Amino acid sequence: QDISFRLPWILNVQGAGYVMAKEKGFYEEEGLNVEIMPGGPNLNSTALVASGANTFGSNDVNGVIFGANQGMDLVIVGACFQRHPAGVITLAEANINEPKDLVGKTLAYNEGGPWTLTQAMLAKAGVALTDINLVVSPSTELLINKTVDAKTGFTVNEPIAVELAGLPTKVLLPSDYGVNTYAEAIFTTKAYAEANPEVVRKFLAATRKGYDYAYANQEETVAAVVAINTQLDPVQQAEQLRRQEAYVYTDFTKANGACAFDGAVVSDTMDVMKEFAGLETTLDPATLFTTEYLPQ
Amino acid sequence: MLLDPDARGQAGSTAEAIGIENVSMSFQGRQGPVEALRGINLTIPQNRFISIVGRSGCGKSTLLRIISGLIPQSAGTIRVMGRSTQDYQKEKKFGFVFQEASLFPWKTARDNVRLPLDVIGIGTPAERAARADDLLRLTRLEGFADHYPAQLSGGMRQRVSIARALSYEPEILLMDEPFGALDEFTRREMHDELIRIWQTRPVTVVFVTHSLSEALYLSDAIVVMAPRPGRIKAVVPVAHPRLADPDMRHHPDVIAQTRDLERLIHEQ
Amino acid sequence: MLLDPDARGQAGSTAEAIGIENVSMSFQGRQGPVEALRGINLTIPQNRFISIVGRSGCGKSTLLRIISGLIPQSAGTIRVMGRSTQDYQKEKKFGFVFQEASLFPWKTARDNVRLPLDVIGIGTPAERAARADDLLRLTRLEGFADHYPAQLSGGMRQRVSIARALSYEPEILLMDEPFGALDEFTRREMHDELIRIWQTRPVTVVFVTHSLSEALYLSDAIVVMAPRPGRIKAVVPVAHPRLADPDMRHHPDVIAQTRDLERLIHEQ
Amino acid sequence: MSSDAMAAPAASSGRGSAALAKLRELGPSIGLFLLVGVIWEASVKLFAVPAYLLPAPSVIGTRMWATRVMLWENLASTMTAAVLGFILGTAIAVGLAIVFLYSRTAERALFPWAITIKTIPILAIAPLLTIWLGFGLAPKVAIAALICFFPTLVNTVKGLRTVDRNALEFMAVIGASKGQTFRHARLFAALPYTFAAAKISSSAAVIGAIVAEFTGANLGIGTLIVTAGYQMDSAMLFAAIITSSLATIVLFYAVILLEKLCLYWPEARMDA
Amino acid sequence: MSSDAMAAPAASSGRGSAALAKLRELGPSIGLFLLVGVIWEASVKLFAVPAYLLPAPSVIGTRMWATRVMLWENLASTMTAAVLGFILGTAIAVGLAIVFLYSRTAERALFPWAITIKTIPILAIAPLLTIWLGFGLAPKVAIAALICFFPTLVNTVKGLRTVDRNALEFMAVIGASKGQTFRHARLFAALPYTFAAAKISSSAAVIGAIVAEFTGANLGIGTLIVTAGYQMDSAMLFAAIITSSLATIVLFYAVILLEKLCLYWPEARMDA
Ligand SMILES: Nc1ncnc2c1ncn2[C@@H]1O[C@H](COP(=O)(O)OP(=O)(O)OP(=O)(O)O)[C@@H](O)[C@H]1O
Ligand SMILES: Nc1ncnc2c1ncn2[C@@H]1O[C@H](COP(=O)(O)OP(=O)(O)OP(=O)(O)O)[C@@H](O)[C@H]1O
Ligand SMILES: Cc1ncc(C[n+]2csc(CCO)c2C)c(N)n1
Ligand SMILES: [Mg+2]
Ligand SMILES: [Mg+2]
Repeated sequence: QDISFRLPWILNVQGAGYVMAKEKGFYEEEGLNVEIMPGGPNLNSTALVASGANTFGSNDVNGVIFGANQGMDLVIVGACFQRHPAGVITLAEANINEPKDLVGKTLAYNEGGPWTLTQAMLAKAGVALTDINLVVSPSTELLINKTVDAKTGFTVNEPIAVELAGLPTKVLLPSDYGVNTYAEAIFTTKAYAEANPEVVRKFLAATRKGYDYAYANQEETVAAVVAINTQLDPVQQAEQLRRQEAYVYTDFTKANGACAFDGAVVSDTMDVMKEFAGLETTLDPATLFTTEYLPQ
Repeated sequence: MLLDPDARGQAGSTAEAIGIENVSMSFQGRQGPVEALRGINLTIPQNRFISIVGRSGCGKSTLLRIISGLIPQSAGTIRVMGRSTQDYQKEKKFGFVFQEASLFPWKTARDNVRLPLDVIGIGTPAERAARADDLLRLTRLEGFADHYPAQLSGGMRQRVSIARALSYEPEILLMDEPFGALDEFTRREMHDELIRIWQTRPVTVVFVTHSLSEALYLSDAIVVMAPRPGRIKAVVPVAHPRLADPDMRHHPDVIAQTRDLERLIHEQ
Repeated sequence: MLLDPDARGQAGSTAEAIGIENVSMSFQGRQGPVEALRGINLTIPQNRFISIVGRSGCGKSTLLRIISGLIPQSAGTIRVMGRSTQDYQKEKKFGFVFQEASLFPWKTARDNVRLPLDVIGIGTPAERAARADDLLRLTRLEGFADHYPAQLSGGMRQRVSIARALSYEPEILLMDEPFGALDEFTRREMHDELIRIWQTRPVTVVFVTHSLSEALYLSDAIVVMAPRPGRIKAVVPVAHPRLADPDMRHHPDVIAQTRDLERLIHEQ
Repeated sequence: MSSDAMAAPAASSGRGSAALAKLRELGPSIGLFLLVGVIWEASVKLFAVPAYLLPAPSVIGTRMWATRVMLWENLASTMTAAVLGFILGTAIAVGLAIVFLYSRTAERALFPWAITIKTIPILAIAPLLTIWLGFGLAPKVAIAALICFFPTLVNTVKGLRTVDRNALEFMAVIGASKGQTFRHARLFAALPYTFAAAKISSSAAVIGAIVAEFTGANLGIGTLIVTAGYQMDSAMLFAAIITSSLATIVLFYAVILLEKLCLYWPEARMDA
Repeated sequence: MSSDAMAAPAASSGRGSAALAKLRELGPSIGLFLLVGVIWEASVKLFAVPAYLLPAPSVIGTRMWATRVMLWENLASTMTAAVLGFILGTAIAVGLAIVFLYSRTAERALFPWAITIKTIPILAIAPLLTIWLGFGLAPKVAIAALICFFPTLVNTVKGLRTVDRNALEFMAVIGASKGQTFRHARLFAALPYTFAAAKISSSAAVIGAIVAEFTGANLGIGTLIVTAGYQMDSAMLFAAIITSSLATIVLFYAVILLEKLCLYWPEARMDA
């Protein structure tokens, strides 16, 4: 069975679980021939799956919601990043320990998931955006340069570079302030899932084994990932993989297995998106996911 | 107007080469139609050398372009060697030499000369090259077959242009101010060259110029045109026989005739 | 060589306008230096009309450009109205008319004529405009002051060019084949125009041409140059007085002199 | 007779009013635009193409109307940056061209840099620009200017050097200063070349501003495009692109109008 | 005398060997490149600018050497797409220009589309192109081609129409067919114009390919730039940009070489 899988980002340790499932022959054992394809800053894994170009994809759950809202026939079948690593990255010296410390500070943001979640966090913490000095830029360099005190971004990789530059960082995670959402989720089209329930099941089962193997054998995993994408820096990758572990393995997944989920937060996510990401929808959250293909 | 066949010592058949009857031409200009030619009647016998003179804008080029079939006349008929212009054009081709040699800068002298042979499809490629070399010899350009136009002087370019027009052996050679861009000295050399070539082969030449001395030096007869509307004012047989002696330019007969022609052109 | 001041009926001072002593010029060419001029000696008295003739490349333009100070000679000295070329250029300015009118297409006829006045800073703006209009009248272009060069015929453009050169009242007018681009009829009109203007004001004219008839018709004396290296072969006073009668072109004296000059130019 | 040579003479062309001629000229393009629109609409409807792959023109149009105020605000921001960048880039290019005119050494030293700049993918260095230039208008203007810069420089250098030699010699003969020669001769000789480049770079400037907005801005067509991408809202994406395209075409024609005003003398215009 | 007019005559220029002349020509640019490099290096060292903000040239150079194999592989991928796109875009532009030559209606209908395409920020539609065209070489080539297309079209149309009228009339007089007229006259008349555009679009093609790689690719300078951004690796970012710039300059000179071969006759070349 030939299957293609679209990553949400360039191939790096973020996709470690899939890479190791393939490397270690877990997909093959299930009779699946999986091609793992990289995404990029400008590539949309949801549209590629919806249009049939790829069988499975992974993306931020809010990406799947936006896609479904555009009429894509998508369904989430697994959620591997249980918490979202997006949030606010700050310089330690700015001494920002909770959202209200951002008042009067300069925060760089750019459009996208981290900004949506950050707005939700600030709202929950009762911090008005007008009390923060907001600038727009994706550049982490701004933080190193101390042009800004904080920026929105992905806390599993962006702080590494800042720290390698000799500047200790702190992060504010929306998930610590009651903003609950998955990050990376595995999805396919409803039509495909209904027609090929066994394939979906096998894919998820093998992927879980891949995740477990990857986080249990981090050195080997980094080596495998860097061997595929030689552009990557192994030191950085190892550190990122280490930081990711807490997002993949929560109490829930430790109990139910990697990528397992109950879908409870999908509805919360939609509420956040309605309020902070301009989502206008009449979608029923319950139609967006199913747990029926998860390995038992 | 019929050119007097015996106006000049030169022996020649009286058979008609070009017959122009009541030809008119008007262009669609910005401010209404421009009458470039009105009621042109002219018969040119075979193997004559005819010049057309007249002030700028009197329709000399237009007449030549109509004869050659480049543009269709608005009214009237033209016979060329007994055929219609279009038929003649298809079967036999005119020789045409333009003001400013208009060679193809990307072709060597030889390739420029053989271009019509290639296009028409005369002979084998080897024969065409040989014929081009013959013509370059005739026009005294032996050593320059592989030169590009930009590597030739103005006079040499004009000679290539003439060789090109002769390459497919036209019976009729139309020349539109071919020497206008040359300096006086080179021009005189070209005159003698042209007469030499014309004497070596039977060909009817229609030569447009605005230089009277050139017209008088070269032709059997001169057609004087007047502008607005373009029309034929007179057809004047050349009084004094042409010779390869440059001093002939200053013969009293020539001077008298120049004066007459000047008056003819200048009076409205 | 000193031009004979009495070669022609025209009364004129014998004071020197331009004195050229032993001037040589060589250019740095691709294949070594090109000797454009060698040992030129020439004295031109004031208010004469001098023509320079010779085959292409004999250094006519180069000589004119050296006189005007556009390029520095390699050797020798030049005096202009008793000064060095550079000083004269700074204080008085030459009048210069180029082949192909070389007007500024973005300026009207009037603005082209007043350009030198604006640049040199003569008079008030109103005076300059008035002076430009005067000169346009002199060159018979009354109605065309507000026309752009592209809206004028070749002859009219050349007249604007002459008006421009006269606007700052130069004592010396240098003209480099100014009528080369005109047809013969327009050219003759320009000849008569130029003579008329020259007669109305004291000015020394140095006129480059490759037309002998033009040189003979216009000048007091003709400087014949020869090429490789560019040098003066002869200075010939014009034998027959110039008149505004076009028939004078065919006067036997003129014809005889033409023949002599031709021989002079053609012999190496 | 071959009709190939007849393009130029255009003899005996039928008469017709100016309006009719205009229609004949615009007819095919309007016709094709309509045709493409109809086929697009019909095939989207017929094959039920999902909007995320290709929204129907009617959907895009409806969206443009519904969001017209927002489109307008964002467009204004982008076009402000684009026009400022266009003016700045053109001014620097013309200034540098003048420096090159009078200093061969400067030209030899700086021209390779101009070529090198042209080979840099601007998007790659856009994130660094906020560090160097700060936020807001400045980096947008800078990128728009950078993108306009090269063609205008090349063309203006060429234009300044193509002045008729006789014209320069005449200025020399009457003892004109460099400034006077420039003002009366070179400036006008260069204008047609500068405008030929300006026509090209006007659209490049808008794209430059949009690219700058991709990497960080709170207003502008670029942010609309980023947001539409984030929300996978193809109709909005197309609405934003069409809006900026229309504005770019307007800018293009504005430059052509300015050119007509500046190149007032006959036979001045070069066709781009 | 004003020296302003002296550019052209170049009288009495000092003698000197060809090598010396070449050195004088290249000297200033090499000198400035070295100077900028030294100042850059020194100020990075002096002010201890962190590599993340601006890496020193020595650091970039070391990195380029260390990663030369990877740089080469990625460059090869980008340049393959760029060159194919360049060839394709040029071919389509020339083909369309020929269509325009023989059909005014086609020109009137299609030319506004060509202008419209030029006003679209390609990056914005790149994600859609990947969906429409698939993954891998195709969208890279398509974007490179799209970006090359417009200037070549405009210039070739102009070139094909500028053939000397006398040349066309001569072809008509000898009864040449359209094909013959094209082959012997128009083709060569258009070539200098086409090459003038090709020189410009060669660098645009590389940038187009890189932009396409931004949207997701396995290999290519664009992916190096994205990865460098993701890892905050400024030295790698500069290494990638410098590598592609050098390759673009090589491509530029390759086109110039090809031009010299194609425009073999004297006085053929137009300076871009
Ligand atoms: N294609 C055209 N469209 C409109 N008018 C034209 C066209 N060709 C020529 N004319 C007009 O027809 C008249 C005759 O032009 P033609 O070129 O035949 O003159 P000519 O005698 O050859 O002049 P010249 O000596 O300047 O070459 C002129 O008034 C000219 O403006
Ligand atoms: N700038 C230059 N560099 C090198 N050689 C030059 C330059 N200007 C002129 N020459 C050479 O000097 C010689 C004289 O040229 P010049 O232009 O003075 O001749 P001319 O008599 O005016 O010719 P024409 O009648 O063709 O205008 C020629 O051999 C020419 O090639
Ligand atoms: C600058 C930057 N942008 C996006 C990502 C990709 N990424 C990292 S974590 C995450 C959420 C996982 O679902 C995603 C999409 C990145 N690494 N760095
Ligand atoms: Mg004519
Ligand atoms: Mg000369």
